[in-house]
Amino acid sequence: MAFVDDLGAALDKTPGGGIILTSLDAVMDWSRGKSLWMMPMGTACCAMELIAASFSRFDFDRHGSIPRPDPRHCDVMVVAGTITRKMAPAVKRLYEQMPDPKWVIAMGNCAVSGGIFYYDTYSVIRGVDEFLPVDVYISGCPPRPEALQDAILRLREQVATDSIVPGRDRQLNTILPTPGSPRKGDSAAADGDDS
Amino acid sequence: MTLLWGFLWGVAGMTVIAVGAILGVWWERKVAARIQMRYGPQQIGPFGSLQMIADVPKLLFKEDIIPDSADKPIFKYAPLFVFGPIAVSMVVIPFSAGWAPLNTSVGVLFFLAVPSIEVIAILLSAWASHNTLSTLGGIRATAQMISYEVPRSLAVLAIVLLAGSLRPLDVVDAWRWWWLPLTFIAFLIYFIASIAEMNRGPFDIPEAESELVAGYFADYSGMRWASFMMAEYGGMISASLFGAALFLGAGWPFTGALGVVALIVKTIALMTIVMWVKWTLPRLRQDHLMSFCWKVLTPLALVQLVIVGVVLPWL
Amino acid sequence: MTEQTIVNIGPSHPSTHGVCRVIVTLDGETVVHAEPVIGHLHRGIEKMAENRTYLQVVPLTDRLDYVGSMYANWAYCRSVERLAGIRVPERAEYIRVIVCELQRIASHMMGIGSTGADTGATSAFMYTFAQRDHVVELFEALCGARLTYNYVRPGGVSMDLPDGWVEQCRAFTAQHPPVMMEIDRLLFGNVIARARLKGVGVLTPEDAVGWGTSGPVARGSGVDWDLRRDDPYSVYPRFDFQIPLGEIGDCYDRARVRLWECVESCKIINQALDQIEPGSVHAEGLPRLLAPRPGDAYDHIESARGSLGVYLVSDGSPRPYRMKVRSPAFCNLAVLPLLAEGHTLSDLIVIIGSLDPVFGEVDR
Amino acid sequence: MNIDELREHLCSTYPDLCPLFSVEYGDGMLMVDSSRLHEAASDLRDLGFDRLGMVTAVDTGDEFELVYRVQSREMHAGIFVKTRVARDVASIASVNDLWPAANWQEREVFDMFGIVFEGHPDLRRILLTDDWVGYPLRKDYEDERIIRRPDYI
Repeated sequence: MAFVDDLGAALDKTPGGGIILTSLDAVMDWSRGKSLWMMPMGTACCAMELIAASFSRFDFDRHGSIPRPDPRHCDVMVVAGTITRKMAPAVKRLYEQMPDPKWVIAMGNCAVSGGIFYYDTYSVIRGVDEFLPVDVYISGCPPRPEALQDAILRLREQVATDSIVPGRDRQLNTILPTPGSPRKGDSAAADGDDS
Repeated sequence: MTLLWGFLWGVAGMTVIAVGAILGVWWERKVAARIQMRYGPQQIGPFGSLQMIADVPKLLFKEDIIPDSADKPIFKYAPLFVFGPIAVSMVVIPFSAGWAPLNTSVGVLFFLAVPSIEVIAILLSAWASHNTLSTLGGIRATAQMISYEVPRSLAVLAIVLLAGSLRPLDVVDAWRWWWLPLTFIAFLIYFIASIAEMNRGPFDIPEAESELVAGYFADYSGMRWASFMMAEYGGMISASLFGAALFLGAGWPFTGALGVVALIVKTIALMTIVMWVKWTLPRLRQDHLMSFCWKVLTPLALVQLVIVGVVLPWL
Repeated sequence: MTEQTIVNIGPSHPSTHGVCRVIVTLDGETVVHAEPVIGHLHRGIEKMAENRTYLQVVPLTDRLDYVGSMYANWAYCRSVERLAGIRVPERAEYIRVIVCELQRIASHMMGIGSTGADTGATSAFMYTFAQRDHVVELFEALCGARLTYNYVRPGGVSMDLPDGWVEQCRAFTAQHPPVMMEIDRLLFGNVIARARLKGVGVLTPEDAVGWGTSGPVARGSGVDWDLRRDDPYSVYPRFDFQIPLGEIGDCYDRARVRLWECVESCKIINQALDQIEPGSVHAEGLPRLLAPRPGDAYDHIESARGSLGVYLVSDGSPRPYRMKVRSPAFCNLAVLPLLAEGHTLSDLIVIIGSLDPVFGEVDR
Repeated sequence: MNIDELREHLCSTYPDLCPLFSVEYGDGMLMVDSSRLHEAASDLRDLGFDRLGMVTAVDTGDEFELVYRVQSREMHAGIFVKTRVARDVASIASVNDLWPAANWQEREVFDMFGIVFEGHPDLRRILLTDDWVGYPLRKDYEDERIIRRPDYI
């Protein structure tokens, strides 16, 4: 990334470099969006649908999205399934092993909020966004592969707003809702439900 | 002057391999998809043929991770040394009767020897990653590639014996169609040993996806990983080209430009068979792999040599 | 003896079938010791059940064995029915048998396919998965869900078979066995696959019994024990079917047993479809809030992985006082260190796959 | 040996705790004192109960009830062996030497209830992390991470 960072920063400073940078951004965003390789972080039920998604019937290879078991080769981590306290360090570590730029799709209610395991349990993390920056949430228990397909296509739109210079956004109109700050404080959520 | 030409041919070889790898990856994804009742890439270009146009810039601009515990200089440059020998080996391939980029009298030997340097680079990259799975993959790769050199060379020797020359162009000139049935065993051995040399299924033990995750290149990301992939596809292309040129008579039955087309068609057919085999068969285990090499392929290659040796005086 | 290497496999690894972590001590490539570390998917379902009503626990049981959700539903419902003394209408029993045998096919398709994927034959996995997709389609027509069905309820099943479902099901059972024969040739007739699977991970019958294994793992070792026949429940005594057995208990036998069980399941489904008669699918007059008498009940069924039991303790309130799931995958996985010792790392992967653990059920 | 002989044999061996057999399901129940558990388990295994199906525990409030389920393939019978241990010194003899199946199951019970199995070769936590505090399936388990479910019924 160092090379790209330097290139991007240099272009940003050079007069007239902005034009090149913008064109480069457009090319890169297109190429990144069309080749989102998945890190299948399947832990529970949703993993079955994640497998189904890249298999014969749904075939995500059509969108240029293939599952790679090695985090080093992946662009988007699909967290499919319940994340427990024992599992969370491993997930975080795998996320850190992925090279930038990287994205996260939280697939299924468990990864979004804990889902059915929200109440009464001592070991489940309520939503993977407690420790990972999630880009796209898919609800469902489990979501159908079509929903994951939609998520990949939505993620493409979001990728289109990125720039190769860190901290710089391409101003594009997006229909995606911007995610708020990560949901913290489980007790507050519980109070809300009680009322 | 010779050096300059050599350099130019090297660059040309690299370009051929890079382009070939890009098309090869697409072709493989399509072939695999057809075998698996899927469609494969569809969205970019006709039949998704430009999918790699999206993948390559993405990999180029990925973060280049170098693990903290890795042996940094070796880790950084090992991919080059994996890719280099394969690209260099392209220069001796006789593309058509009377035309090879580099017409040398030890061409066959050169082709067998130079790509084998790859094994050192693989071992280095595996070792430098400082990762148990990578190291296992590297060691497996070393054992496998060194062993399979033997039947592969013996198989080529049968052809060399018939042609009476180590110069690839002489071999192509001397080639007659009845060599095909005569050296069929040698061709099969060459083909199987080449699959093992390029670490492809069912001999993809060093990178066994379900065991070692990705084997020796498990810690490489971005372009460095892509150069491993390029080396793999380059190896596939060069081995198929060489096999088609030596065993299948290069441009036979055509000559000239049509002959080059024929050679390319044969190469693509061979590559497709390599992919077909990979996506159909399960993976071998190391001990099976070794016993297959030493107990089946090597004796068979010797038998082939004997057959050729018996026939030779009667020609 | 050379210096030993410790290799950590998992918890996220392409072939641990979920989130198992195995700490392997290697001598060269030979496994000296393999220690499975489980619990990465422990969600505390047993604790959660203590704060839900009997009906609300059913969706939780779906998430236990997510490859075969119907089984956990059924085992739990049988326990509740035994505890509360509910009689289930005959049509509901038939429907339960049909869906569970379909589920067995779906689950075994996953198991056989992953045996292929572990040995490197990814395409075979796709073929078996395509067969599984047919079953999933049938279930979707039945209850609207592809994976977590919540279909078997205490007292019966949630809804009757939809129109045309029986014909679809018959069409599936007609096309399935020939495909199984093809997969048999592709996966188990292949010389490489035979070399990879035969003689690997041999589980002796004594160990199979002593370690409490069940299902295809035990039957692969030749232990003739199938609850459908030996402790008959529901309407199973009315069907004619064989229990496939393995010979020496290696990975090949375990995988083959799964394959033949699929064919037998098709037979059972066909017989059940012939015998089923119209009627009610849910027991009449059940209170909305079940509150069984104080006491305990245990019932088990033969799931795709073995004998799946649910032990329920009631204190007379509308919530279970304690629910314990006797999960077959948990017991089956316990033999992994025993099997892996002395084999290579590649074999270890195949052995994990041949035990076919589902970590939702192992960890609960 | 069939079920009737088994019942007679058990009744004569354990006269004070004559096992209950449910006619409907063919399951038996044997309530033994915790000190005699290993002996009873050993007896049962010698009688042909070669499978240990399940080991679990129930927190009854003041003490733990341990539940073992053993099965016999020959007799097609299953027997529950139950015993009670005190809550403050929860410990009992391991049956790992009789059925290796007890290995993981007893670890799980230790993990969830904190009942110590004496003689177990490898008594560690199995499902939870090694540094977990408390035993979750005890009724008095407290954890600030638990959100109680609102009472809808």
